[in-house]
Amino acid sequence: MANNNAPLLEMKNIQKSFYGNQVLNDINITLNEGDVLGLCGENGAGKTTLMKILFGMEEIAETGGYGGEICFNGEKVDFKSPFDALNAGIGMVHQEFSLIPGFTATENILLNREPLKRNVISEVFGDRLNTLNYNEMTGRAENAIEKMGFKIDPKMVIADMPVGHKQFTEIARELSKENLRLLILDEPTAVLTESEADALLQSIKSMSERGVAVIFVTHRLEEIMTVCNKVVVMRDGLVVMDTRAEDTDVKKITKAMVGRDVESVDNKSVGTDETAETIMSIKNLWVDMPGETVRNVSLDVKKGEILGIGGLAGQGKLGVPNGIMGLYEAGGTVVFKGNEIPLNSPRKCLDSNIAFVSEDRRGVGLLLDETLEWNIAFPAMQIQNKFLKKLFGGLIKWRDEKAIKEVTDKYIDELQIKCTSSKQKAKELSGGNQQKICLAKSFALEPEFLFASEPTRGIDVGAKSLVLEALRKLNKEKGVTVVVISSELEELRGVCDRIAIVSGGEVAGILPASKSSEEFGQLMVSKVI
Amino acid sequence: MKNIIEFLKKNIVPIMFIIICSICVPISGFSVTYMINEVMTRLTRNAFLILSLLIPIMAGMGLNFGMTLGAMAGEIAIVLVSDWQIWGIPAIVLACIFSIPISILLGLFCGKMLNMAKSREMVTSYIISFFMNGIYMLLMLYAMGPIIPIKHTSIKLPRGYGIRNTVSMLNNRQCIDNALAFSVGGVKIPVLTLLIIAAMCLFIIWFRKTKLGQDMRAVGQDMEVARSAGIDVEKTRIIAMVISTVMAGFGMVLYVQNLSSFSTYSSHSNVGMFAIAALLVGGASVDKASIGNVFLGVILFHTLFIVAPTVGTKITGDSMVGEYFRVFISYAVITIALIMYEIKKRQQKSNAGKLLAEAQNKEEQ
Amino acid sequence: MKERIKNIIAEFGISRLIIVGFILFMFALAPVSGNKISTLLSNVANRFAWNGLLVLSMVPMIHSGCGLNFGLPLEIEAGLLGVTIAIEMGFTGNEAFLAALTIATPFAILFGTLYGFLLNKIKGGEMMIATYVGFSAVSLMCIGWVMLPFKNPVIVWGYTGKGLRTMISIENYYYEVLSGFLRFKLFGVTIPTGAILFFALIAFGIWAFLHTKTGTAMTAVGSNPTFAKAAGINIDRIRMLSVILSTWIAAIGIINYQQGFGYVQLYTAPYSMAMPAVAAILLGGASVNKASISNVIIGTILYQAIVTTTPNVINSLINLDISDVIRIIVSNGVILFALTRKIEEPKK
Amino acid sequence: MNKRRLFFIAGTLLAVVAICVLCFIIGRGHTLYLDNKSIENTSYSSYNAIDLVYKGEKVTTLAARERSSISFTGQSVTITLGIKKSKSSSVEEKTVTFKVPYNMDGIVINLPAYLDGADESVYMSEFVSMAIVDETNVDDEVPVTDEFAIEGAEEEQ
Repeated sequence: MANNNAPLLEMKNIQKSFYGNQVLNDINITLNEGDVLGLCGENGAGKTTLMKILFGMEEIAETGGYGGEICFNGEKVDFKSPFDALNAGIGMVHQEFSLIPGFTATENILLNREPLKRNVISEVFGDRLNTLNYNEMTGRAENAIEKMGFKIDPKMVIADMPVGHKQFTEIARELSKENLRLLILDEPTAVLTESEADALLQSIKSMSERGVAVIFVTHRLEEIMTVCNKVVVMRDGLVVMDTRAEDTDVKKITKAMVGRDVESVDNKSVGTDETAETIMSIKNLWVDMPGETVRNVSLDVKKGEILGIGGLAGQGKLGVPNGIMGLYEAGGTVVFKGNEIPLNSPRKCLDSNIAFVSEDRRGVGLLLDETLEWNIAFPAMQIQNKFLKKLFGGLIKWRDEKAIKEVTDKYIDELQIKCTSSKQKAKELSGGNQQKICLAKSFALEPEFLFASEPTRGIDVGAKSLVLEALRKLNKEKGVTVVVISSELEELRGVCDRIAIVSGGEVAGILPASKSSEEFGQLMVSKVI
Repeated sequence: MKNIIEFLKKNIVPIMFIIICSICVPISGFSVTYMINEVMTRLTRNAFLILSLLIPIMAGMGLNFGMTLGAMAGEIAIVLVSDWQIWGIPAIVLACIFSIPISILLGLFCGKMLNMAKSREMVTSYIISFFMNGIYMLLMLYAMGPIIPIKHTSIKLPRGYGIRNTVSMLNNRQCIDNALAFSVGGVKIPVLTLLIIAAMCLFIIWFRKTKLGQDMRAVGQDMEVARSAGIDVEKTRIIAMVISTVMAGFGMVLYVQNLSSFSTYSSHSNVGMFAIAALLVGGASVDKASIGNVFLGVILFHTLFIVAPTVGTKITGDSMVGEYFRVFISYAVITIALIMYEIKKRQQKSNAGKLLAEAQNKEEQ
Repeated sequence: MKERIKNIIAEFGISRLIIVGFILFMFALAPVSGNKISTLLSNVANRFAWNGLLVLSMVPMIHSGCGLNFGLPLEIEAGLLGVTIAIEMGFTGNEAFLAALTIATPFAILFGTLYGFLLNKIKGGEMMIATYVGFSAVSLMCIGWVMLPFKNPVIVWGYTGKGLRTMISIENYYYEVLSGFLRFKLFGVTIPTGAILFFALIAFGIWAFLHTKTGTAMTAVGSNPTFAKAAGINIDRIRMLSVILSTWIAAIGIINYQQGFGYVQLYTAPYSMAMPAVAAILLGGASVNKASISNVIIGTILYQAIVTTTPNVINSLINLDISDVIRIIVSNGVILFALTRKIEEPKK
Repeated sequence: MNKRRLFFIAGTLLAVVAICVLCFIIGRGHTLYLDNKSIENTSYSSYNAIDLVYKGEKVTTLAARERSSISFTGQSVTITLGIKKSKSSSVEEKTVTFKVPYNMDGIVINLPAYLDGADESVYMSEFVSMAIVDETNVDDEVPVTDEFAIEGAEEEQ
């Protein structure tokens, strides 16, 4: 064993950039044996990327590797793949389950590490024909479960297990690896009930007593206080707090997590005049969108305002626009300008002049193999019969190529879209320009009401300010009511009049944009399920 | 009540077949012993072939329409062995041994191709079977004789090269069936063949317990999770395909030894299609099949197969209708099974919405 | 200059270059093997006229994302019904052709709606199920041909007087009604202008349709269904429309094929119609979710060239009837090649 | 591929090869043609009648100038002959064994020569099938390619 007075894990000045924007700069973390480190921070603060670097995920190497040094057990290491990390003794439980549904808990815990018995045939045809040693497997699985502390039935098939048990099965799987020294848990309690969460905290404590260090990534600050002995808070790729748990409390952590040094946010918004009539009112909306489930949202949007919807990832804010626009199964009532819009049908919303800029640019927002002209003109053509020549008295609606080219060129210079020509294929453009195409697509519909979901995610800073400016212009000059959904609180405070925070699939509260970011931070973590 | 409907929905195809058979058999007027005898011979003839379909289903590659490749390997081996004038059980043993290298080669090719067409395995294996049929004909019609020495005129085409349309199996007909056969009340029970089939079933059960079998089951259910656990997904799928092709090769040799002669250029494609239809009639689905499905399927499917022509003639007075009805039933069965598999796959996604709605009004109360 | 050649090759695809090279090699051998190039070319032109429409019927479904249409036999049955009923009702000569087309249309729409409804239920698994729906339909129709009450002695079996013949000669019906029309010789090569014009008419119809509002919607549904759904398009309705269109063209196509071929083939003939059409359109450069009219034209010419030139040339050279084997290998090889290409998912 | 595995694989391969060789030997099919004919200008003349019994079962009785055949697997064949030299003499039982060279499909034995003690070259000769090219099914030429298993029903499925 390496000299055991050296810390178990040292990450020295870690740097990482994705396509030009700096995601992690100069991260320093040290961890000793048996430590439980609580890692928290807003979405996009870089904590998931940091864990991916530690776990040696291929994604990191594919996007240009990372700067800085990692020492594990005193030796310098550079993990090329998760298997190197596993062999070195690092286990990771991801947010989405990686379990085989049809297998029992035992089979999952020992997947690809099953104890085998030799037999005649395997002598000739190779070890893969050794038969599984079932009772040894049950034995090993049982003591892994017992090591983990929460009782689950090893014989039960994963598919019939309650959600919480699946999480414990994964943890038991990592624990069943003898050489496990460090376990990374990525928001494990998001799917657990109260009692299951307490049991998890209990098992983390018993693990740390046995010398297994744990990095616990979560939004639930009380859990950090109860179980962690060290706390690290990250924001915008920087470590903003690194103290022992005793010296801090929930309030300080939230401030560090959310509070910027409040520079002057030029919020030109004049605030919403309460007297304006409600243009859209949403009552008990539920939306079944995987990863962004909306449970029970009721919200009123005033005419002519820019309403922001914020909140942490996975709390349901993206579900609201997708549900209303009918892209995901939804229920509840939505009244727009007095008449109720039936849900689950995009056509009805588009007919009543509501447009939607989707957060999934490549998947939903664009026709990657078609020209920019088609991308911009298509919705307007289909719904409002624009850019169509009527032939034989309207019997045949023929594409009016000239009008399409005109409107495309208009938006290309209005939004300064960098492209070779209007005939270029959408997939050849950069992220920022693709986002501008999606905006142009909605503008061409000349909507009265616009949902803009994560309009500035993953695009360069220049394009960001231009996109926000275009939204502000649309609202001011054309009086279009705009709802911006974004996980970057600062951006919302910069452009919106009021901001509603969605947490745990419900509206936690609505505050004017001028309120301090701590108050928003409180709302964000208030109802985190 | 709910799970009865569930049971009915899951096994709609076997139930439908039981009903059709129970109607057709009395109409056909065949005697009981005749029926049992016929079904027994077909059971022993086809069971091994259908069993070879189980492994690819377990490995998540769906119905292996490429099993005709294994059948071709079996046929090539049979032709070579009968040219060397080897008769009786030694001929069958030799044919099986010689079909192995050919099956492995074809299995590797098929496995590699299927890995390149993930999520479209069945259509690709279907096209591979035609593509390989072309190459098989090239080999049998033009390469046999000049390149691979064929001595006996009874096998060669009159023009001197290429293999005849039908190859006679007279000197090793039913050599395995008759080996330990005994007849009980007029029904011939080919014990040795049944033993071989039982041995194959044991192999499959044993295989599921091996590490390779476990890996295949894991890959079949979720490729990504299996890959993240360190299982070499591509290699496992190829091995599944190779084993299935080798088994289909053996199955074809067993199938052919039961007949007096076989048609070199068409019997492998028939065999593939009818084996899959029989398996589906037994209640198997595209992602789950058990040994029970195989035997139930063979009995039900072939009962109808025997009875259809006579019933057709009795009802419509035209024997051709019975033939077409037989072919229609096989295709219809495969269509229904494929459709139900696709619909079931899409169903799991849609009932999450109901839960949310219930959760909401639970909150209101 | 070198750059331009490079992207022409990439655009044209290496595999197709091999096949074109193979065909040119065949044509080069033609004089040596004693058949005139002009007869070979007129053969290709003739068969292009026969098969053009069947290959064209693939375009609407590939365009709308239903994948390669292996269910062609089902669609052909609609055409066959049209022909048999037209002859049964006593139409002769060229009116029989028009009668067949008009009668086939309602059947095509009926079959297309059922087929489209089924395909909408199983998005993603279309190709395999289409194959077996096609086969089930053909085997069902075989029973139909025997049982349906046809009386006209021309088409009914001579001795039993019940059930249709497998091969019905349309000698005195609409044989060569299109191919013969304005047929002319272009330095030795006979061009069946009538049939080619008919093909051009329908192809222009498709081209025009793709320029209309619904046509554009169909292209969008094919290239990114979620985008189309977000833009308010009723995906199922568009896919259904594409299937009905494809069924109608296939029905017309089989009737056009018969007027060139000279016989109506019933019972098990349609089984083997799907593969050549799928192979042809893939040979023309179409992919599993993108196909254009030019793919149809290039593909049909290339495919028919292989099928017609190889037997004449090789047979006379080394008197070996190898053409049937080559046809199987090439046509299935091309489909296999297309299926194993990675179609970039719209999400990637 | 450790030493132990190599040893096992070599063992299995050897076993498989042994099985093949064994099959080749015991499985090799031959046909034995027996003539009861006299050979010109030699002293051997046909017997009155010879019964052929193979594996305890009477195959046939060869009158003069008749030929019969027995097909069997393996390199040698034992048959018992019931010999009646002339019309009046009694039947004499005699069991004989013939060894067939591997490469010959069939051999012709002239019984009278053999029984009268002639040497092998006289009584045994290789049977060469007159390579009768039966013109009957010349239409074999066109291979029946039933690509879609449509005529599936024709040979008993």
